[in-house]
Amino acid sequence: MLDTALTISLALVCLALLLNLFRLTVGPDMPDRILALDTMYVNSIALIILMGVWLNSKTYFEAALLIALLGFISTIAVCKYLLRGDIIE
Amino acid sequence: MEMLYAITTGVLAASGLYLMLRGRTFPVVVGLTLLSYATNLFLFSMGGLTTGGSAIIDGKSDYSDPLPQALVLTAIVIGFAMTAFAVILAMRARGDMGNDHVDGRKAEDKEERR
Amino acid sequence: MSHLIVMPIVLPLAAAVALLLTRFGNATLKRGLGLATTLALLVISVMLLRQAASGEIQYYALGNWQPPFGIIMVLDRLSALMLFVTSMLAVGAVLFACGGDDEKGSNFHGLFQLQLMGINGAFLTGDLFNLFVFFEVLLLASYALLVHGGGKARIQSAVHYAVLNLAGSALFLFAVGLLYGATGTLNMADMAQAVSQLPGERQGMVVAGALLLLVVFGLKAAVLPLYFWLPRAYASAPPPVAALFAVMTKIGVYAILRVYWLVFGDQAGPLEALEQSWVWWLSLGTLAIAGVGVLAARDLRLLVAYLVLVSVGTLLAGVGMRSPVAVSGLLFYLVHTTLVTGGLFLLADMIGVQRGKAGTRLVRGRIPRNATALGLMFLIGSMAVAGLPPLSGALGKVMLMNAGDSAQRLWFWPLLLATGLCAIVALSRAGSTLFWRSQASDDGDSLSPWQWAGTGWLLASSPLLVILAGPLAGYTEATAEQLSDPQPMIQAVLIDQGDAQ
Amino acid sequence: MTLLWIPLLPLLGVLVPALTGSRGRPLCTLATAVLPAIALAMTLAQLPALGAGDIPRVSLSWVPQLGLDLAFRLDGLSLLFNVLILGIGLLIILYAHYYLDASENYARFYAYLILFMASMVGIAMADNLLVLWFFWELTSLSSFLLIGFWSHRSEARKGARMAMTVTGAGGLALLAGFLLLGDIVGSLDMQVVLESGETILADPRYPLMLVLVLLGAFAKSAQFPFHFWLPHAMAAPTPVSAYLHSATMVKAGIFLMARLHPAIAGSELWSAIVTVIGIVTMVYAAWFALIKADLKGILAFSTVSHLGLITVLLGIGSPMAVLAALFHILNHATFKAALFMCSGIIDHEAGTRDLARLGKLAKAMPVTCVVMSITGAAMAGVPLFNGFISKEMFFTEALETHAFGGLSLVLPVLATIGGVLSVAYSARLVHAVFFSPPRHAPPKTPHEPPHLMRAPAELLAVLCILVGLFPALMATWLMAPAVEAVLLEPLEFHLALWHGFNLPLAMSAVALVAGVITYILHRKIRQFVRDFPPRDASRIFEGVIQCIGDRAERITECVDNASLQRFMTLLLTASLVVGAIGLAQMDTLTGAKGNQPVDGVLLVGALLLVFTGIGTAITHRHRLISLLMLSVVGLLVSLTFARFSAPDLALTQLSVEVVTMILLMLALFFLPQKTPRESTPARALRDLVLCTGLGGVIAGLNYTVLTRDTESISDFFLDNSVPGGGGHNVVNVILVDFRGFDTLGEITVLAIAGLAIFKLLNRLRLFMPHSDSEGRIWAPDRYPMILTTISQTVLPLALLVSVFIFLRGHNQPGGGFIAGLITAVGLILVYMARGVAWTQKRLDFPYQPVAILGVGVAALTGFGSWLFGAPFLTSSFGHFHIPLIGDIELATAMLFDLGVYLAVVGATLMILANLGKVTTPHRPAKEDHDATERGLHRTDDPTPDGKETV
Amino acid sequence: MNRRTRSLLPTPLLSLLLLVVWLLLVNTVSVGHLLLGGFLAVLIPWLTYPFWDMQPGVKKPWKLLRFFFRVIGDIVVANMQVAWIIINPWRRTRPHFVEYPLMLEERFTITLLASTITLTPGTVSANLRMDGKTLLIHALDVRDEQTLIRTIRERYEQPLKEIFEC
Amino acid sequence: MFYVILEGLISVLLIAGGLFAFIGSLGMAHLRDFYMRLHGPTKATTLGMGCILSGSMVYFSATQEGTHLQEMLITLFLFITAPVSAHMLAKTGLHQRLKYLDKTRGKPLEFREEEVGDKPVPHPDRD
Ligand code: NA
Ligand code: NA
Repeated sequence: MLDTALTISLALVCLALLLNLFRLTVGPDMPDRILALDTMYVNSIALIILMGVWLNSKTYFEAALLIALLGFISTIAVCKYLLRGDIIE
Repeated sequence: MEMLYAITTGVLAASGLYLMLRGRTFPVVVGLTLLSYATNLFLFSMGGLTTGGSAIIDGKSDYSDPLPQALVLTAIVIGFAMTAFAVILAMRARGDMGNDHVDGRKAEDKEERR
Repeated sequence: MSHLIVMPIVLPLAAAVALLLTRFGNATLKRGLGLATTLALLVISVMLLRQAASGEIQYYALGNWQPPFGIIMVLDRLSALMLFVTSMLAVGAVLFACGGDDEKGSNFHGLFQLQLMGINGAFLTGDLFNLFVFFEVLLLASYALLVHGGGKARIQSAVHYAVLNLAGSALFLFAVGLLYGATGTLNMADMAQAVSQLPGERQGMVVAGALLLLVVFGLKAAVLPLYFWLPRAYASAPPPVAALFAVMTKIGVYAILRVYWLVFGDQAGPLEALEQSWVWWLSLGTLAIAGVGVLAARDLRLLVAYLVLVSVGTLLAGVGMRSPVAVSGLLFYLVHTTLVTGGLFLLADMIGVQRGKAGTRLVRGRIPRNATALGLMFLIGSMAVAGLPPLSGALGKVMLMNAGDSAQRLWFWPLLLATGLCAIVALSRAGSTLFWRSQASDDGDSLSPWQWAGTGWLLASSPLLVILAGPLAGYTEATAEQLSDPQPMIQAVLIDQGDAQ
Repeated sequence: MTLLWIPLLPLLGVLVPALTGSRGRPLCTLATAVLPAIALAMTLAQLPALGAGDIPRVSLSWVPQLGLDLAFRLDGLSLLFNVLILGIGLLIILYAHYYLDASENYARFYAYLILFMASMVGIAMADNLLVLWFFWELTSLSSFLLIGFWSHRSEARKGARMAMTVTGAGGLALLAGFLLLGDIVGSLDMQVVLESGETILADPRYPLMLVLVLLGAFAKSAQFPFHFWLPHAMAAPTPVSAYLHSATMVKAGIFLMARLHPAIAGSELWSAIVTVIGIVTMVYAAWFALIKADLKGILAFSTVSHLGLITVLLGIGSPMAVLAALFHILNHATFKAALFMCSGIIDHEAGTRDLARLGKLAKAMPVTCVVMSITGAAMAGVPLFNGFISKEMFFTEALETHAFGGLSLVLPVLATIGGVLSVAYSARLVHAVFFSPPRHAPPKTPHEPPHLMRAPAELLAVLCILVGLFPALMATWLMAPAVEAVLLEPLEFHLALWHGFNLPLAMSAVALVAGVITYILHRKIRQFVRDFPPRDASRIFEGVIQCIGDRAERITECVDNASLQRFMTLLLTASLVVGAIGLAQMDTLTGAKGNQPVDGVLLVGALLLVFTGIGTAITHRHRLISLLMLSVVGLLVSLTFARFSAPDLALTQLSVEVVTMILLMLALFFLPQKTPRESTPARALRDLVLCTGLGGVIAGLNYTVLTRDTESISDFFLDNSVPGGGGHNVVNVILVDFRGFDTLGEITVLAIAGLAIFKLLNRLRLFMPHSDSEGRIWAPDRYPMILTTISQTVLPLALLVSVFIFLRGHNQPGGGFIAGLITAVGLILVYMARGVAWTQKRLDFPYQPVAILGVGVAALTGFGSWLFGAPFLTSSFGHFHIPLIGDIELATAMLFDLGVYLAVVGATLMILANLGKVTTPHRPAKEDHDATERGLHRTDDPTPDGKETV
Repeated sequence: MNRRTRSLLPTPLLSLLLLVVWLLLVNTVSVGHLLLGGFLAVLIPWLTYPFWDMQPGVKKPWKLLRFFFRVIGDIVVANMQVAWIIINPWRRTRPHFVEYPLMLEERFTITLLASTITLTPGTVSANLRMDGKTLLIHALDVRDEQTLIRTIRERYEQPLKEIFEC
Repeated sequence: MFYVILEGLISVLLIAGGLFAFIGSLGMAHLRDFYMRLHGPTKATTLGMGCILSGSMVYFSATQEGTHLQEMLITLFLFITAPVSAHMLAKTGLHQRLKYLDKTRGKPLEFREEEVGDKPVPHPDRD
């Protein structure tokens, strides 16, 4: 049961990632792409956590933590870039 | 899986190299970064592709090869340093030359002087 | 265990840390520290040279992890010689820099020491990946030093130099990866052994890895299709940096010698000498194109840069001959050309400074104020670099001409002699333009005694090399012999395989 | 050992003028003359030994590997040349003392002259082929300096360079010839070479060797077709012409042919080449001597002609011919040196050397007139003067040789023609200067020069007569050993003025009569010649050199077009080729291990990677989009690392990726936002093919490795990580312990990057758009409130996570590097949210020391192990039990990792914060539109004088 | 900026958060980690203290707890609504830009409110005006602007004001 | 039995998480304007994360010794950061004056001409 659930969940997250890719590619505007990127970060966390469950390993927890922390900063940076050009001013 | 991995590495390398052949500094730097991703993937895979075998000693028997990982770590850091230098150099070049062509050319005389 | 072997790396590192801990600071103090460290390096390299001259191959296991598992620094005759050349060159460059070039930008002395650390590390390491790391250290330091003082030409040439070398670094990693994937080791001696037992199905991997490495080393050495970064980078670098750069191409030459004579030596079976024909033909091409470049150069610094390229072609031709006699000759020539071209870069700057607006461009200008002394130095440097007797270039050239079989001579001699003639034509033209075809004038910046000392130090090495030619040739001959038999190296490094610490 | 001093003394003598130059000319002259005089005396002192049949030799080992010994000999040939070189040299010094103007740098002149003298002595005495070559090239160099002595004159510079080029090229050919010769013989030792004549002639490489050696000799001795440089060398001061270009240097080539005569002469090839070249030179040059209007020009061409004569004799090669050759060397040196000196005196006193402006000087300069008449007669081969005897011998040999079989008459006829011309130009020389009226007045009123200036020429003239009258008495002592040295055996001969009525005498008579007639008719001849204006060799030479230079420049420009794209293409092509070669050697791509099955997640991951990777390339003209794509690639690469059991890599890649993004965006702000479309479709296609090829090769290689099992050294690390390194995370233990040295290098690289970037940013002023690329003015909200608020929460959390990641790195994924990046990113967030000024006020310390300190700490850990007698970077660790807290493990590797942490934090912030600072204080409130349109706005231009510091 | 002296525990709430986070990170509650976590919970705020604006103290901790759980509940409900809107092919959305006049004054609480709004009922706080007086909200599906404002005011802003600003 | 329930719980959490993550991305992919697309990821995805993380917590607590609450941290981080990302994105969208559906009611200041300030000037990079 767990395996099936895991597979379904993984499949859904993968689909989500593909949808993100779609939005990243077609835009149409920069904020759309950034949004796609940001969502991709979050979906990656899901992917990593699911992988941890799949492998029964907690080795990947930090990676997820880091994405949660750093993905946001990345998004902020691009937004700041579009808003002000100079991201550190 | 190995085939898929190799193709991915090759595609990343090819994309990076294509960018490195462009005539403006920024795409070159981006290409450089992309190429170093490919390099890292390549170097990493020299120890084989292992699933669920992090080289953290905990009584398991099947570990991935830790040496390429350590090498890639070093390579990532060095790659970062180099990218940083390259992109700032690109900035400086633009500041000094007034354009961002890799050869410091004016935008007017297009590159047909190959 | 003697820590002397690792000193050429850690001493400049320590000095650099001390120099860089404050961004600004007492210039005199920094100069003193930089100079003292460089001189200490010279002393150390002489001591190492004497150790290596005994013929024993020693290694230093970092972290006390024995090879092939840990990283080792290997001291043999070749590495000792390269260290010596580097420190000789560095002394001249630092002396010169103290004349004021170090103050034209930030952190000169610290970066210079880091560059030395990288160079020395590249010469000492016995580990392929560690070689990559030191390549990066020396490259990044060289990028930083190249842009020292700023200016359009420097920045522009730095863009080319850096981007090409960055691509080269990526290729290096591919090559190291392949070789590790095929042989399962990174220690070069161990790799040599692994290559000797290589299953046939892995041969292609090793060939690809080895030849990719050749591309990388060829890029550093500036061999024919990959040399393009060199002329402008050398011509635009700040003088002490350009002088130090004289050894940069030699690192490529060294790396080719090291890797291919050890890993692809006579124990490598079908893979033995797989670089040879490539190096040989490309070196000849380099020689030809460099000769043309020498004739074409309309600027003294560019001229010297192309002369460096000539020396690269000559050295690599020696590598391509792949015989101990040739290696002996090329090492002699290497010592000579490194020091002399280094000195010429410094001299070119001194001349340029005194010629005012004309700079180093080979056009009518005013005669340098110190024309007699500068002219004498120019004469010595030109003779040496063009291979005119009785200076060291002639000896080196003759040694290389003596090497090689008749088929090789058929190509090598005419090319070498023709480029020699190109050099004579170009240098006599340059000299007559700079010192004769100009108006005398009393103004022009005065030169610092440091600059005289640095240039003099390097140019004086040429006559000195002539006087000491016998011992030096004896050393290089022994070096070539040591290099041509990889077994002692393999045995020395891999005595107690299996258990570390 | 005394032998060694003979070449060495003049060599040391180079310093004498330099040292005494400031003490006045007389002293300097005297001092300069001392050492050569001693050397001459020492040379002569060897006569008895020579007479006894000895050949004094001395040899010092120099470069045994090369067969190069510092070896000298003094046989008869050397003696003859030494006497000429040193003897005439001394006379020239005396002459030059008067010749040079007061304003001229006589010390330098003397130094050059002595350098030349020393190198000539070296050539004459060299007992090793390489030593000979060394001195040979040294003569080229010193002659370059001497010819260019009046460097302000264009013709002097050109002449010097031409001489240098021609003789230098000859010297290089000679070197090749010598090395070949040494190879044939197996030694560079002169004696061995001389005794190996048969071996040499039999060797298949002989012809090549001979041609190379003769090239050298001909170039130096100005033989046709290399004769052209010599007349232009006359731009030199006359003492130089007298010395180098008549008496000595040009004889070096002759000397060489004589020296190697036993070894390389004696073949048909030798006679053919040498004789033909010699005779052609002789006649050709004599013709030009006749039609030249410049005093020194005439002498120069006559010199070439006489050298041709000697060459012919050496080509004939019979013992008597050799004797004649050597004797003519001596005679020519005496009369030609004197003639040059006279022409110098005339030039000096009359202010011109142009024959048209000279004339009727006999009254004003009677002594000079006499001297010149005597020596001119010697040159013409008038009986009673020395030139007559050797010329007579030449005619004899020309008649007796059978070198050309059926054409054997050609040689005597040409020899006679040469003689005719020789008489004609000699007559012209003397008559035109001293007796016929000038067409234009000379610039100065001529009078006799100081007595001592005349003395050398007078002495030489006397010698001409004495030798001419008593040849046996005057010259046998020199000639006998010299001939023996060349022939390697003594020759019985008797030098005599009178040989009876014979054919040679008739030829001489014909030459004399016809020569005088020719002179009388020479105006017509010159008129005739003037219709074919002679081309100036120097102009042709310069033209050729210029043309070669231009051609070289064009080739260089064409090859090296300063285009990075081309260089990169070449680099990549080279890689493609070698990679493909390797790949082609694989029998099968798929190895024994084969493929593991693919799952959907992998497929999607690969799809995303491929898509975004290609996307990055495709969208590169829209830089920000490309950057976003790149960011996704980075994310997916770290996911890949995680997927394949490399959590440390995943963490590192993630943090580096974010920092890289920020960095690239910081930089992108100052760069154009879009890339213009510049690549032609063909170009893009070419690049595409190249990249696809290389990518394919990389993929192929990757695949071959992946599908094979490898025995690697990794097991050692897995086994020893815990017992030896005290850590469970093997990757981390490798980084900080097993291969800690790599890591030390790596953080050094990072620190250097920081320093380099600091350099690059220093005083960098860049255009700052006040609107984005779509023309939107930037949002007014610099520091969005919500962002600022959140940043102050995130920073402590980031720091906490850093500590966590750092502390566990040794046993679990993590470590100093990642921790450092997290800290840095946390601070960067604050920079982004609150700006540089605000942050800097609260974080008031420079980052450079932090980065350097990190490197220092890591290095110190390394040095620390020295205290325990262990190698650099040897780690140690221990478990400590603390009550309440439990077991904790402390390892020196952690200290090392701390260094890494500090270096990373310092370097990253150094890079990013410095970059952030570039604009901040100078950001203009609003750009002016002009600047915007120019596309460039600098708040202050970098100073043009290069004082801009980086 | 140095209105407060650097006390040992300048921001107790943050320190507590850090301690909890630390224990969660190491996933152990041992004495050693309590000590280490405690040390870090003191050290890090002390180090980052200059980066803090005035931080409002929590006046009513239990109210905070209640607020917290209410928000959690709202998140679940609201997210399900949004999910439904997304997947419902016959959806009828009524997007709306709403200017929300802020009552709160502290930066910290405003941020909390903005975040809460984003996480809960079909709204995203799109822009906080620079004067800090109005918040622009984009709502996915609202019938009436005033209702939305009132809901937010009552459900989130009022409690926040009570917890932190009174 | 307990484990079956536990397994069921984990399965439900994981699937729900996957579903919400998917729906969030779906919304981002197919909603009609940027401001609407913004809602998907900020809401559904965050909730999805919560579900998956809870599932993971339960899973590890069940299979490995000890309780595993680490995943709460990720949730916490996401709850802290996601609104800020969304806020910044929205700000950016407003700044770029991205089009919104015509039926959207309310016209924020950002879209009113008089608020935009200076007339846009051509950027030098603009072709
Ligand atoms: Na680690
Ligand atoms: Na900035």
